[in-house]
Amino acid sequence: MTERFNAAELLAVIAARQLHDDTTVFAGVGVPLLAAALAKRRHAPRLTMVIEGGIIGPEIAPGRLPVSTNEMRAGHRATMLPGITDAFLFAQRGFVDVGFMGGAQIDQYGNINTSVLGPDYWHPKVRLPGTGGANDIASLCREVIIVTAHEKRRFVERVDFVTSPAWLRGDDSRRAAGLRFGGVSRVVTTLGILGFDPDSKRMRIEATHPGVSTDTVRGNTGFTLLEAPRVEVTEPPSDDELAMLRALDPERRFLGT
Amino acid sequence: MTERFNAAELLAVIAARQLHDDTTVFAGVGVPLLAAALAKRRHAPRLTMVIEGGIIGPEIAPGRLPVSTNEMRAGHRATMLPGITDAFLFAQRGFVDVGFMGGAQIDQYGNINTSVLGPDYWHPKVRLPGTGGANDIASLCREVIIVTAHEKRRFVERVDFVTSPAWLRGDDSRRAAGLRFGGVSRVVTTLGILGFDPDSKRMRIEATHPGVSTDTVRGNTGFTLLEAPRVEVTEPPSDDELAMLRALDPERRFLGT
Amino acid sequence: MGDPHLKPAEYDFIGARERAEAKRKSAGEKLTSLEEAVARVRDGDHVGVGGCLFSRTPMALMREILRHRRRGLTLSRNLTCNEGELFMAAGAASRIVTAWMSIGLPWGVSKILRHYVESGAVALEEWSHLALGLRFRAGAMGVPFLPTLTMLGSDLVGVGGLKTVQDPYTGETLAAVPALFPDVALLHVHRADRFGNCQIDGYPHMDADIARAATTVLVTTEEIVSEEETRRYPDRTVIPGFVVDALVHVPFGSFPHECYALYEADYDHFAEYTAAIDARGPAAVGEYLERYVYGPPAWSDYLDLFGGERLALRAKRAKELTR
Amino acid sequence: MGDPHLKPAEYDFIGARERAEAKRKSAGEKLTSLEEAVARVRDGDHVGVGGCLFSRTPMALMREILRHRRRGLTLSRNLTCNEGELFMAAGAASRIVTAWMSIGLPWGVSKILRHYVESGAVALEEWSHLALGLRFRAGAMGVPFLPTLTMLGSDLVGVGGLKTVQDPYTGETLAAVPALFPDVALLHVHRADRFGNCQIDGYPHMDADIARAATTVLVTTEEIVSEEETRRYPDRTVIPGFVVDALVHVPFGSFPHECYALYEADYDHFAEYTAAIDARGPAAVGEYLERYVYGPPAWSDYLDLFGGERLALRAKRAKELTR
Repeated sequence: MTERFNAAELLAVIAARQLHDDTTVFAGVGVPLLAAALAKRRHAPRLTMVIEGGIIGPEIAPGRLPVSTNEMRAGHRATMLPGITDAFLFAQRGFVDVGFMGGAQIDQYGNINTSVLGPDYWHPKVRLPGTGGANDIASLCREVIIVTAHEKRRFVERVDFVTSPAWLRGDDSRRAAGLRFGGVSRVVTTLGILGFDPDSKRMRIEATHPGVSTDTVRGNTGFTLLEAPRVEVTEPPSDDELAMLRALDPERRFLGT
Repeated sequence: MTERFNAAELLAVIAARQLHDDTTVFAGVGVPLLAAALAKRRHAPRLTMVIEGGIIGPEIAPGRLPVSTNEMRAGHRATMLPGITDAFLFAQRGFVDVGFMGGAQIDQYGNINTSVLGPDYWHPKVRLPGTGGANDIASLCREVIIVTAHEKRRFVERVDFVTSPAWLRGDDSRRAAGLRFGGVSRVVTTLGILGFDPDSKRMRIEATHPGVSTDTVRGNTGFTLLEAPRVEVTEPPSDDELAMLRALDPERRFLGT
Repeated sequence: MGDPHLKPAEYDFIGARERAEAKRKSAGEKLTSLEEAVARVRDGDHVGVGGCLFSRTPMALMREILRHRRRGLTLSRNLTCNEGELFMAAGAASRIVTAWMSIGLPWGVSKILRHYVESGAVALEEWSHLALGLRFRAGAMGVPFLPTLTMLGSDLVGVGGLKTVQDPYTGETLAAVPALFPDVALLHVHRADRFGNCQIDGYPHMDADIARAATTVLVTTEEIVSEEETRRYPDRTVIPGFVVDALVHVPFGSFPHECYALYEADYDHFAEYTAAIDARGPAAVGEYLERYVYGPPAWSDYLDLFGGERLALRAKRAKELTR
Repeated sequence: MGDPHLKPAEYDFIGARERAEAKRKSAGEKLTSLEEAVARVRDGDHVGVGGCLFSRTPMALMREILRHRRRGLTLSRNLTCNEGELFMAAGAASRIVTAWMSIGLPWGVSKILRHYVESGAVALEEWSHLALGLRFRAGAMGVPFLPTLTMLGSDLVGVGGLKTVQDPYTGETLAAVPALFPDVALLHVHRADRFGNCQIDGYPHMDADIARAATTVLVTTEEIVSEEETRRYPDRTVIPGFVVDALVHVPFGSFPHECYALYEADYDHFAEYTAAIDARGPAAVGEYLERYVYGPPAWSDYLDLFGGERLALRAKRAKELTR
């Protein structure tokens, strides 16, 4: 990483590039929403954002970024407000192409924990806020992309609790559990882009950011990472991308300092 | 029946008396809707009408009686327009106290046929319009009241096709079929009021209109009618009731001549 | 023609989901012509029809489908009115999925329904009003069935091929109505922006569910509004643009049927139509098709057959009735 | 405190239906006071809470329940905010059914949630956002479960006691979320007439489903409108009067939470609240309860603690944000 941009900016730009025009994306507040907004302004003008507060097609106003999926800033200039249940039902029906997710703990199969730390759910060591819509996004979108800082404590061999299912225990276990659709395709991190082995569904390195070695990626991961046949190097955020992104968050509410 | 009122007027007045204040009623177009409107004006001001076109709380305007459950006259001054499916779901949830029904063929257990005449559904002797919401009203309301002209061809031992289930084959058969709630309580006809034996669920005479003998009722019925322990005589429509009713249909669209 | 007629493709939620995934879900331009919109309908398609009875029927789209001489269609609609008779008589529909069919009480039992169904030429698959509504809703939700307490115990069970399901919590048995995923949805709405965000006034019928359940969604609208207008009243939108494939601006697009608050149905026209059938039998529908469907090339030519005065009167009455 | 905590009474559709049948379903007057409305809540009740997170929370009703010192309540709400913390700290709620709990990202993970749940003092039963939404919807529909494709395969299955169901048509296995029939629903809406017909602007959250699922429905409204106004815009009504048991006119009835287009949430207040907890631990919530809940007798006294200027500023911002 150079000094031209910080970690949040890098994540937002790389995540934005994953989105295509004429598609729909389920985005939460913070970096995912910034990434979707950037994509829409830059290369995907016919992208539709869906927010779990029951909001479709909002336009995020610069300097008025929402802090929750259930507030007026999230609903700003929306085209439809169908309610929470119906917003998720659009995803269940197959109408949501991509879901963006974060996560406190992520395992080698892409499963995410945002519920509890420790072995006993009813008496947890740390009680986290819970799934919110994360489990639904992970279960229902055509494709899920995790966007997260790359830290060893976050990338664990086994999550304490599977809040949001990706490939479960690998191989065919997701489909066998009745999750007939979707799954996590990529994990965009501050060090690179991870994917999954098509058969075993174990996480693998698919790209690194410029100046980041695969060893650095491994060293910041709490389990053994596989490697794609060809590991790419990502294109760094352009001045253009960064300028557009920064214009969306002039107060640096989510992009940080 | 005297010359003070005709058959439709008699039916509407007697049906109206079955409705109580602070309740809800599912009413179709024609005499049932007139009966509900009369009840609301006369003794049940806090009655709410539900119409299967997805209409709640309409006020029927005199001279503007609807000919369909899906038209603006039916929705006149409604308080809510939830849509068709949701209107019926209110009934499924238990929020509709009474359902008014008519019927081409009615059997001794109150079952109604509005689908086909003849033994073969796929090649019927006469294809009738079908259930519409009748099956749902019969299945879902807390209580169903049939309102109909009393004719021998209409009251048949066995309907060709059970479009709308009342007590099915009597005894416990309605509950056994999974219809845990409701059922037909009364049949208001041009000759009297019929009910059902509490155990066998066979139809019985509970009241006759003034001047009508139980033999006349039997003679106009295509199956053997039981008799309630005490057969009452109904109070004839009062001048007041008739005046209010006639004011609702000054064009005699449904009250006839 | 055995029973039931229920077809696995109609409740196959996995196939329906795959088609939805493959669909281009765009926030872009949807405006096109009736002809281009209807070109997406294929022989044999299952066509879900919006509105109910003679309210908000997508008449312009349906007329165009008849003009395209499609064959072997299934029409599904909760209450089927004379548009269903036209499809039967034109040989366009071989199967009707509905809860009720006729124009309405004052015009009696449909002789056309009787003619085509009693002879076995057209199959009529009958579901209760709620059950059919739940079939569309299951489709909209992307699930293969919904549990309900309606239709149980009746002879409709066998006709539709209705199955039951045991509630895993209470052990009770409920009806399980199968999802209905139409190939095409035809809808007529009050207003839409050019990106296909649709708003409906008055009773919503089942259009929102039918749109979400279908693979291809064709919409006509009384009015095209700006995107600004959509964004000003987002809580009025019932169908999002990314679900819509084609949008056509067709004022009076439901005529001679009604559009809430905009125009009343033309009851005189129904009377003329049924009188002709009473006089000359099913052949009268053939004549009607020539005069109203195959004859006038454009929808405006069709409306000219009614005349501006007649339309204006219905518009005036609608305002009075919803004031 | 074993798992799962799922209680049969919560999905018993037969009992819920019997209670609905026994209910007085009146189109009559519903206006009353907060005190009289809340008198209908009993110790141990399952209370479904409308709005979502810090949007349209029925704060005035909840404050009144706390003032009535109810005990052993279960609160169910999709995203639970600091109102849930108040109920935990007051000893009013022993169980929370939710998908997520905290105030929101800027205020971090709730220390109150951690304190009460990690110790086992309060049970937190976690369902996914959609699953909980479908639980209310199943309740609203009067069925014991709804099929869905969410939550499968995750560890939430065991926590909630989620079961599966086999689709009788395709043979596929789906999740079956159990209905949730709350004893009481608490809702705050934009406008209602005195007969309880309720309208909501902006995002509707799940209020309509919660109202229909519950046995007793208590509503506060920002504005009381005439019956004429309801009948002028019937397509805006989302809860019919016959479902509502008590209605109270409470402007700013959701404050310090937001009400779409009317007032923004008071983020400064959240900051003060969490800062006090950061400084003094869970005891700070006790102090908060004294100051904001037990102290001020009437809702207007409560609002006076914030002051008119502060309310006016939030109202102004809401207009800007929804313009």
